Amino acid sequence: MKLVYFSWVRERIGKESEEVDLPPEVTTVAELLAWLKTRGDEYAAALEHQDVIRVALDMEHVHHSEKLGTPYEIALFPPMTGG
Amino acid sequence: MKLVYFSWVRERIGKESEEVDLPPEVTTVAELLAWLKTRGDEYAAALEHQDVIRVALDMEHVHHSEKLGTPYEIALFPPMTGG
Amino acid sequence: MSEHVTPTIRVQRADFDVAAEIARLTDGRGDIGAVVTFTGLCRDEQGTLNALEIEHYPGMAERQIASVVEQALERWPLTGITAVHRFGRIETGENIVLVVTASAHRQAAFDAAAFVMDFLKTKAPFWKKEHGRADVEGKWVAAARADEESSKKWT
Amino acid sequence: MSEHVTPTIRVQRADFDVAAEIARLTDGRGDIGAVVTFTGLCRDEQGTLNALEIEHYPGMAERQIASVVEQALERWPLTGITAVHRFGRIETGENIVLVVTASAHRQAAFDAAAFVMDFLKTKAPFWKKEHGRADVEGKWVAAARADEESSKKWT
Repeated sequence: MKLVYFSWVRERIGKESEEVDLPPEVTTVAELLAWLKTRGDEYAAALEHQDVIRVALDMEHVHHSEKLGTPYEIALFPPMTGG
Repeated sequence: MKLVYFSWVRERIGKESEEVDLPPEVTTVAELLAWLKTRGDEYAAALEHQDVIRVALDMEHVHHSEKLGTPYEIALFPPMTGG
Repeated sequence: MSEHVTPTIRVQRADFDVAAEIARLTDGRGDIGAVVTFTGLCRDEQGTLNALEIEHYPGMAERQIASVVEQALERWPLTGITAVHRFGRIETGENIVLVVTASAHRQAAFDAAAFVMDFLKTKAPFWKKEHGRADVEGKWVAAARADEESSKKWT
Repeated sequence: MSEHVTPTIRVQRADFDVAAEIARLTDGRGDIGAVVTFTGLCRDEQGTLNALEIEHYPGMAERQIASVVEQALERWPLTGITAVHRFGRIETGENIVLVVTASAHRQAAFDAAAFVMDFLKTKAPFWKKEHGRADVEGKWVAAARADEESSKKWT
């Protein structure tokens, strides 16, 4: 599974993207975030306030309760500040 | 007293402006319009629908009930269609 | 609400340059977050219209626009405002009127520009005469009740 | 509500040209009565800000802008719409974002432009980092609750 990170999520995790193998029990967005936080201090720091993290599956915003399915790309980022 | 006319008021009366001597009993805008209508068919045609005629005293919009006072210039015109 | 703003008001026969008017409000400044422009153009009314002839009351036209602009400056925190209205013959597709507003915040810029346009329609002494495709005498545009209503929503 | 409109959506590092974008929507047409432009600029925040660095999610940024623009086209009778968002380093006073709307009627042009801006703020994947005057590490701009509220007023 390809994960991509933006803004301070990217900075805190320390990489722009990575390939990960998800354990089979991780099936929702919320479960993905919880699992990522166990991967190291940098993940725990990036995802500390889990509720504010926005997630897009193949460039579509989803709620944290959403099933992951089999997307090509999962993006994690803070609230947007464009315009 | 200088009168100026615009748009179809100007066209119907047939002149852009004129100097008139107002009779002393003409003291309000409404009285001015009523008096002008007696000056000829072209005035009667221009001011037929007296309520829609807009009047400005020295470039300030006024209600028909307003006293004329002694303005330098009185303008008569239809509702505006700028913008 | 706006401080130290000198509005630009022009009533002119010539066309205007939107980019130049934006630059006049923004050049060399760092306090502007939003610029809104409104340009009104001459429609051809499904091919029935060839041109407009716009008559105005010189002096009063500038005064009325300035009065509307002053109200906008009191109501919203603007850093600059420009209003230009053309007169004379205007072909279809050509510009008629321009309002430019600049502010730190987008909502003020949007609202002030819409406000000025709504009031220009009903308060500024301009009159449009329509010239059709044929060589017949033009027809004066009637004032729209909708425009009167639009100007009332701001009170 | 809009018929046969192909929107222009661009996400780019380079600046944009407001006059050229207006011309792209209006040239050779007689059915446009109103053009509204919104330009968002980089403020200096009372001299504390030197520049913004704007990060974006390529692909999704264009998609989200296109989605907002499509909603505007369904909601208002527009004859054309353009949205351009810059990324990369943007100095104070420079342009960040442009929305241009064209319509037969002024209210549709105003409302559609304001709607697109309100939604771009909260739905398009861009993030601003502030670079101050000093040579210190920049700070990410926090999302404003006011922007979230502005996007809700259209529902």
